[in-house]
Amino acid sequence: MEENKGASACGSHGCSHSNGGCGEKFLNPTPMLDELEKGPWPSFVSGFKTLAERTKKPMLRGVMDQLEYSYNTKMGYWKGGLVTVDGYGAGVITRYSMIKDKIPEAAEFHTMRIQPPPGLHYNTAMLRELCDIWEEYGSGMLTLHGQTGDIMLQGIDEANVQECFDKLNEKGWDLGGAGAGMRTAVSCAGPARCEQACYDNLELHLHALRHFVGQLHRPEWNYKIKFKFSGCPNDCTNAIMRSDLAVIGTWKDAIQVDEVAVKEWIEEKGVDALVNQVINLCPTRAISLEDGGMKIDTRDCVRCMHCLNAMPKALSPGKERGISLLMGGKNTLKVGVNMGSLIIPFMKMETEEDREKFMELVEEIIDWWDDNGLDHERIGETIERVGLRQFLDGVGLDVDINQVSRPRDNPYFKAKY
Amino acid sequence: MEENKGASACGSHGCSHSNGGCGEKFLNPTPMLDELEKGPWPSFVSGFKTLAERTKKPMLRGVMDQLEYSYNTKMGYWKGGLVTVDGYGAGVITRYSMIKDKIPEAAEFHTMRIQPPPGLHYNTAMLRELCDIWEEYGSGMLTLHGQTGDIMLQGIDEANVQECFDKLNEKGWDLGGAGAGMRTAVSCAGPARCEQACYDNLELHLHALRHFVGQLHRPEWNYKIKFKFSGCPNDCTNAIMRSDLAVIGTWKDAIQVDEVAVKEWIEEKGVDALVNQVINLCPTRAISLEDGGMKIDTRDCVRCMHCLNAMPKALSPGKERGISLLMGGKNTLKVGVNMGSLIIPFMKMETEEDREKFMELVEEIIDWWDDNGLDHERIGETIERVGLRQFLDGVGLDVDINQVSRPRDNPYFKAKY
Amino acid sequence: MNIMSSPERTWKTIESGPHTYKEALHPVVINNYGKWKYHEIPRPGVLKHVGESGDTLFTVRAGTPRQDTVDMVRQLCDIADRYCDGHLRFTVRNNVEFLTPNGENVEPMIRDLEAMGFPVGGAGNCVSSVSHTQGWLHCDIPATDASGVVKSMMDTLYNEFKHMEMPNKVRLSTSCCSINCGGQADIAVVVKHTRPPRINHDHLSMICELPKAVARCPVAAIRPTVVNGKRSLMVDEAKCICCGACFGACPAMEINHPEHSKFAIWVGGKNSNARSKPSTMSIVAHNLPNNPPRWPEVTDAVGRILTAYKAGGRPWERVGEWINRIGWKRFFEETGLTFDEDMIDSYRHARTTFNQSAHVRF
Amino acid sequence: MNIMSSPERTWKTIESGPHTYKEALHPVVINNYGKWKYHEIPRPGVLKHVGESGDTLFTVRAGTPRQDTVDMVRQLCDIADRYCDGHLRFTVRNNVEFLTPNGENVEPMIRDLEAMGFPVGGAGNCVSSVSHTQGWLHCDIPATDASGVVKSMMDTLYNEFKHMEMPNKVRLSTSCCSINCGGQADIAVVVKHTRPPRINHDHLSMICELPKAVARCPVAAIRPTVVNGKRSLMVDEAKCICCGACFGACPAMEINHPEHSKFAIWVGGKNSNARSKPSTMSIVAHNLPNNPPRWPEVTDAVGRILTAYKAGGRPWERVGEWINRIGWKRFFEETGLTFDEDMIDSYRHARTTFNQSAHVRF
Ligand code: SRM
Ligand code: SRM
Ligand code: SRM
Ligand code: SRM
Ligand code: SF4
Ligand code: SF4
Ligand code: SF4
Ligand code: SF4
Ligand code: SF4
Ligand code: SF4
Ligand code: SF4
Ligand code: SF4
Repeated sequence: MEENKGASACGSHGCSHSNGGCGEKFLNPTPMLDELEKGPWPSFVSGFKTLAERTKKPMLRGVMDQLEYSYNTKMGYWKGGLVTVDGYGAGVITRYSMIKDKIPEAAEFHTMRIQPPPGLHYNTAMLRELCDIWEEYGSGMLTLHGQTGDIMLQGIDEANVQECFDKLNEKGWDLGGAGAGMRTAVSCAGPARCEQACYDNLELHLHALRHFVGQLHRPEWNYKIKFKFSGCPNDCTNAIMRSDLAVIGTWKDAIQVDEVAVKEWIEEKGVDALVNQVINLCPTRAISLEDGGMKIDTRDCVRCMHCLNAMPKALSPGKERGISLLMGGKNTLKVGVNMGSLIIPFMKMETEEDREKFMELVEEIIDWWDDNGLDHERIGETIERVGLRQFLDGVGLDVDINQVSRPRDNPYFKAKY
Repeated sequence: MEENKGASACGSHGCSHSNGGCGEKFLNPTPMLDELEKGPWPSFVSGFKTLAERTKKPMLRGVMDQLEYSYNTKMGYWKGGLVTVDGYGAGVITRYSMIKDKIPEAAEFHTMRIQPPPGLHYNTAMLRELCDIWEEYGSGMLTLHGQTGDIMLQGIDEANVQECFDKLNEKGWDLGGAGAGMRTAVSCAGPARCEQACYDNLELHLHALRHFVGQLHRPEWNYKIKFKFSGCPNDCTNAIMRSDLAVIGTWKDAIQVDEVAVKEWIEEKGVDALVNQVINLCPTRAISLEDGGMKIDTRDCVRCMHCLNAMPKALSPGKERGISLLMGGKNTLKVGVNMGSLIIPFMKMETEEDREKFMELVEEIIDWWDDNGLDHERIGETIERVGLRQFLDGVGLDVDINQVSRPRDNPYFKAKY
Repeated sequence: MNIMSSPERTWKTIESGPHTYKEALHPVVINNYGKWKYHEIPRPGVLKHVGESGDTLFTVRAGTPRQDTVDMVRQLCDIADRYCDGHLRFTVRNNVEFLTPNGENVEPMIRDLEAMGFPVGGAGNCVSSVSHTQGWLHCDIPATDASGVVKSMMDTLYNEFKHMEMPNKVRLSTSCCSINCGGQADIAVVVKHTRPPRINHDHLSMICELPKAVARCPVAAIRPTVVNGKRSLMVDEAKCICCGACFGACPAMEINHPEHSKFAIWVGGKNSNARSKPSTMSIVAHNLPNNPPRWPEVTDAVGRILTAYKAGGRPWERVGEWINRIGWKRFFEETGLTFDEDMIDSYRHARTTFNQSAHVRF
Repeated sequence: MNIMSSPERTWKTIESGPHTYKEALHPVVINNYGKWKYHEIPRPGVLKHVGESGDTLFTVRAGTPRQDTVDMVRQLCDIADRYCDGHLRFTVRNNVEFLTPNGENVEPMIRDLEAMGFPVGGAGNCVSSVSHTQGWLHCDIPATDASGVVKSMMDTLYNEFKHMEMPNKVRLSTSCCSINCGGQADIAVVVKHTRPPRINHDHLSMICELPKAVARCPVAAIRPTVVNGKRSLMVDEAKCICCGACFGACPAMEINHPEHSKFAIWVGGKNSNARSKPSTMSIVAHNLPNNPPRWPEVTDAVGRILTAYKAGGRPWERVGEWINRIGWKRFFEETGLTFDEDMIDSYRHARTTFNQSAHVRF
């Protein structure tokens, strides 16, 4: 999709009305949308058009017409409903057009949320199967991926949903979450492709989402709950802000230092860079300059990752690895964006037993929330309303100074003594 | 009052029952209090006892007995009341004993709050006059100074209050604040004895407290309001936390640098000290190391005072000096401790007109508070409840990014457009 | 609830959860799983990971429109089959990644991808793809079309995606209502409503659970009422802060408006723990028009911020960290944006954003 | 209101406000007013200020009990007359300062002051005098006697007052109820009630304005009620957080208790703007007994904190800054104090104190 592509050629991917050459057009004119075929960035409009012209699916023409209409009126025209598959209570986001009298071809345009493999790792066989089924039953439009991690198969009629699902399910695909239950999760690349990974987040992801698969398909809690699994505190899944249960890798012992690689780094980049780009950026001044080299005081290190990021060849996470659990991340509604806060500073996460123990803990946590939460109240909101201490008491978790950035600054409490 | 003093000698200041030598004692035994005559720090108990034995004032015996009683029962026994002087509504803190049946000699033990000179500067003539009048009408006990800045003359009967006041007033002393009105103020040493002073806080203090003298003597607002005047952001009067109206000196232009003195400093203390104790402690990294010397980027400087404190000979506040006004400082009640927040980033404060302009502004501010505040609500609480923006609007002050540490992180507002 | 249950169904559901991942991993990944030693970024869009074993893995990253089609996915599969033994992955920012141990495959793969219109980049200190949302294409409550805004914005940032000239990574997001499914980012473009919802009293009682809608309002501005004899709701417009939360609960409380639904720009969101603690983002512009199909005002504001950051940020400083050093005053000066009274926090923890110090910048 | 108005009164009040200050200033002060250039601290308790004119001013600072007597003040005046041309001042921490341009006066003055029992010190990096409150001596709501606690504490810190061995200034305060008139400090000792108020229903209706007492409660735990036919108040004990605010409004709501009124220790309060922004203090110990006449438990806790700070603080680090660097975990380890669940904030802005990051210390 280089600058000139959309404007001149009729490539498989960049075809556009305005330039003829395709003969008779299946699509109606969409002059507003066509503006989005210009420019170097890949155009979703071009993609849609190519697909529509090839497959001649009326639903695609309808949805393009409705989108063009929205671009003109600056209003949206979908309303919700409820469609699902046998035995499930969620996973299909139902959309009926509010202007089907005007544009009948996209009267229904439901999305099937599909859980991807942890880490979004694929082989082409999997993806091709998925595409083939989706082209057969649905529109052929899809999103890789939704912000919660789902493959979103966008555009299907209610009549095709069950059969499409059956075909997908046969190939190992299952629906993702929606509604007031467990949601689909996201994992970063993890140990598969990252030297910073402090636990096997892909395996835990699989384990956890299977564990809660019932509550994912049949939502019954106060509100949604999301897992995200980041291999280290760089948090490449945005877990802290975007998930109620942020599982972030960390380590307990000292950072592993490859002294030779440190020397090489300094030789290459100089002491100034060491001071300005590493030492001075450590949030707790845990690193000091010593004889032109660096010395890390492990006691002062808060596992922020910065020095490891800056010197990936020289520094690695310690050997005693595991996870931190942060809870309560969510976006804006009602309380304003809430970052997850550290609840479990450290837990080993190596064996199947470790994972089971973690599942038990999460069960306890969700039970507490189920008992104490209000309707449409995320667990972070419940904790804030009821009190962090009460939450810890309720779940039977230890109090740890790492859970707060400071002790209280007001005397407004009644202790039990 | 050295270690051995209280225990052995009967000095004018450290006399104690337990060691005889004074002949017949005026005071009753106070074994608990006597424990506080031990140790090297000057003992208020010893002071009280000396005074009592010399003056033989029954009120002093009574108050010592009651204090001893409190030390035994671990309860206090004063209750409030209302005593004042002709035309005033405040300034005397009234105390009646709840155990006057047991200990009748201190049935009344009122405190007269007296406003000191700004900066707590005295000459001995002033102080001796004060002592003489106080010994004549009151107990002879006093506090230098109360936390709000008053000289507290502690221990007087209602019957003596007016006459004592008249005598004091004749010598230029006036009562301090109490109740829901303007309070006594505090100033640091200021330009009288400090090189950091960025405005004449003593003069502004005098001006402001005279301006509000009516509201100080006849409280009629929602609650108390306090001024404190610090010559610079070191804030030696704790203005930010302890006053509703914190007037803190600052400057607008560049820090004045005496290059020779900087060199001397570095020669004496070394570059390491320059880096570790000055450069690295600048909160905004406004200082950089350049050719073994220091360079301050004025645009990044937030006038924190640190580098000036560390190198007082070499660095001084800029030449364009004035004040910042911070508002809302107060202690614990209801909202938890509240630090004042920056409302006016800068105002010149050199001439009588500058001071008058400032008085007008403060009048406006108090009017707003009077209209919008609730009973027993400090102005900082009102601002928090009603909204900072609404406060600025109400008083007609400019919005300035310096008033906040960051723009809002939530979309929860309705703008006027 | 319309539960489909066709009698002729033969497949019995397996509640399998996520698709398994092991078969998706490249053999070199399996052999070095959990044993990578370090990585380098030899050129924009390319990562080189080296294992403790000495094995090497190259990743080529390319941008996609996120709103994909089966055609497009099959094209990507073709590349993966050609160069990567059939393995590929996607990033959390909708980029696609091709993994191969063969360094010689990198350059031809880049050529092929670019030829197909997929820009290679998005790694290291660049502007990566925009995490965004459904918009008019699919959501039931959007005020705009996220994909269109993103396409317009990325057209102007195309080179910033393909080169590594920023002080640190730049993450963008775009959301079509204030709920902000796109999440927070270094720079976020989010719809901001500016008028209270308009209530369709005829529909309300039929389609809404009234107490739910009432409970949804963060400032308790919604009250039950009766209109034309029917139970309905009313909004205290003085209290309402135009958040649109009620609309999510009750479609009869129409918050969207072709003119009054605007855009706000937010900066300084940071989720990583590197150096400074994660931080929420701050509003720096609002009342920008919702102007399809190219939203030039939004693109312009984002551009100003990036230009100033690119020029002034120090190595490793994320957008928010850069601002913390230079101060918000200078941020507004250098970007030409304007701080105004609406940007002063007035919500629950507003006090904690007041400048409770004499620290001041001139 | 008992307004005294004796007919034989001859003086007509002049509402003069503060006493004027100019006549209080030493001539060298007047000559160098606003023109001081710098200062040094030649020895503990002594400041040397140098003016742009070259003039020099020596200040000798000494501790006082704050609860003074006319005898004591006259003694101080004797010193000022002898060495300072009759000029002296007090500091905001109840220290007295003697100002003289004559360097030779410094040593004899120190000798005389020490001989009289006034320790010279309190300047520079030391523990200065304690800002404190009225206590049983005068206040109507105290649970303890601040002056006694302070005397006991300063006996143990005598050398820290007289020497400059701390990383930076250390400010202490002590307050006899949670209102904390002593203000916040590097280390503060403040009464903490642990039981709800006990209501004297017989007195309440007579001595209290009921609505005022109700309004005073920060958690709305007080409700009107009727007891024995009289209007009174009741406290919802589950809600009550034992703050004692109601007692200030209504003496019939007795909050003080000989056993259940305890002490808490707070650290890290900082009001200066030097380096870090001013910060409020945090609780680090509570449930310490109110143990007159020497309060050894309080003195012990304060001592542990100071010992750890003295050993571990870097130059210029105030107590709170030191803790921020080493972390609260190590603070508790090094002082032997214990972090407990009550120290987790539960008040209005509690969320802002949660550790919203993966930053963690082991
Ligand atoms: C592929 C991906 C994970 C995935 O499984 O999808 C990933 C991969 C890597 N991240 Fe990341 N990060 C990825 C999203 C993120 C995110 C989340 C996001 O983009 O929404 C974050 C948090 C952003 C935030 O704070 O809001 C993130 C914060 C980091 C950081 C910390 C940056 C910082 O200084 O604040 C590092 C460290 C670094 O840059 O060296 C990092 C480092 C890395 C490394 C170098 C890790 C490694 O050693 O392999 C990987 C290559 C980075 C690169 O692109 O230069 N990754 N990384 C994601 C690529 C997104 C993209 O396509 O652009
Ligand atoms: C599809 C998706 C946006 C996208 O294009 O990627 C999306 C779309 C919707 N979100 Fe979302 N959210 C999506 C990820 C998010 C995220 C990001 C994340 O999960 O990482 C967030 C922020 C994090 C969080 O969980 O708070 C998010 C926060 C919300 C909220 C606000 C929650 C809050 O408490 O603040 C709502 C409102 C609600 O649930 O009532 C919401 C509601 C919705 C609804 C269901 C609107 C509604 O109530 O009808 C949208 C349906 C759109 C549609 O037609 O498909 N969506 N939503 C994302 C889900 C795709 C997937 O399954 O992979
Ligand atoms: C005399 C006094 C003002 C007064 O008018 O009474 C005063 C006088 C000076 N202060 Fe102060 N400060 C005085 C109370 C304070 C207070 C308030 C308090 O003690 O309650 C503070 C704020 C404390 C806080 O943050 O809670 C205060 C924070 C400072 C600072 C900043 C310290 C820091 O690094 O945070 C400096 C700068 C310095 O130390 O070089 C300072 C510096 C100074 C200097 C060096 C200013 C000067 O150049 O003359 C004076 C001698 C300081 C010394 O004692 O070493 N003064 N100074 C007060 C003496 C109190 C005492 O007897 O101990
Ligand atoms: C005497 C003094 C303590 C001392 O020994 O130094 C004191 C003593 C009392 N204070 Fe205070 N406060 C004193 C300085 C302070 C300070 C510090 C300051 O001004 O720098 C504060 C903290 C700053 C502030 O203003 O918030 C302070 C915050 C309070 C409060 C709580 C205010 C709040 O909103 O949180 C109250 C309660 C009230 O006013 O209802 C209070 C109330 C009281 C009362 C009147 C108790 C009462 O309600 O009956 C005490 C009278 C004691 C007595 O018998 O004399 N006192 N009070 C100080 C006044 C002496 C003077 O005039 O110089
Ligand atoms: S979160 Fe950590 S482990 Fe996961 S991809 Fe990012 S840097 Fe690697
Ligand atoms: S990981 Fe972060 S906190 Fe730890 S030493 Fe490195 S930079 Fe400092
Ligand atoms: S506040 Fe500033 S001007 Fe006043 S005494 Fe302290 S350092 Fe000097
Ligand atoms: S006054 Fe403070 S902010 Fe300004 S340069 Fe000096 S240390 Fe930095
Ligand atoms: S941001 Fe709002 S409008 Fe956009 S997809 Fe999410 S819920 Fe729908
Ligand atoms: S838009 Fe938000 S604030 Fe306004 S009524 Fe709806 S929920 Fe309440
Ligand atoms: S702290 Fe409380 S008890 Fe002590 S003087 Fe102040 S108001 Fe009275
Ligand atoms: S002690 Fe405090 S919380 Fe308890 S009833 Fe009284 S005012 Fe309310």
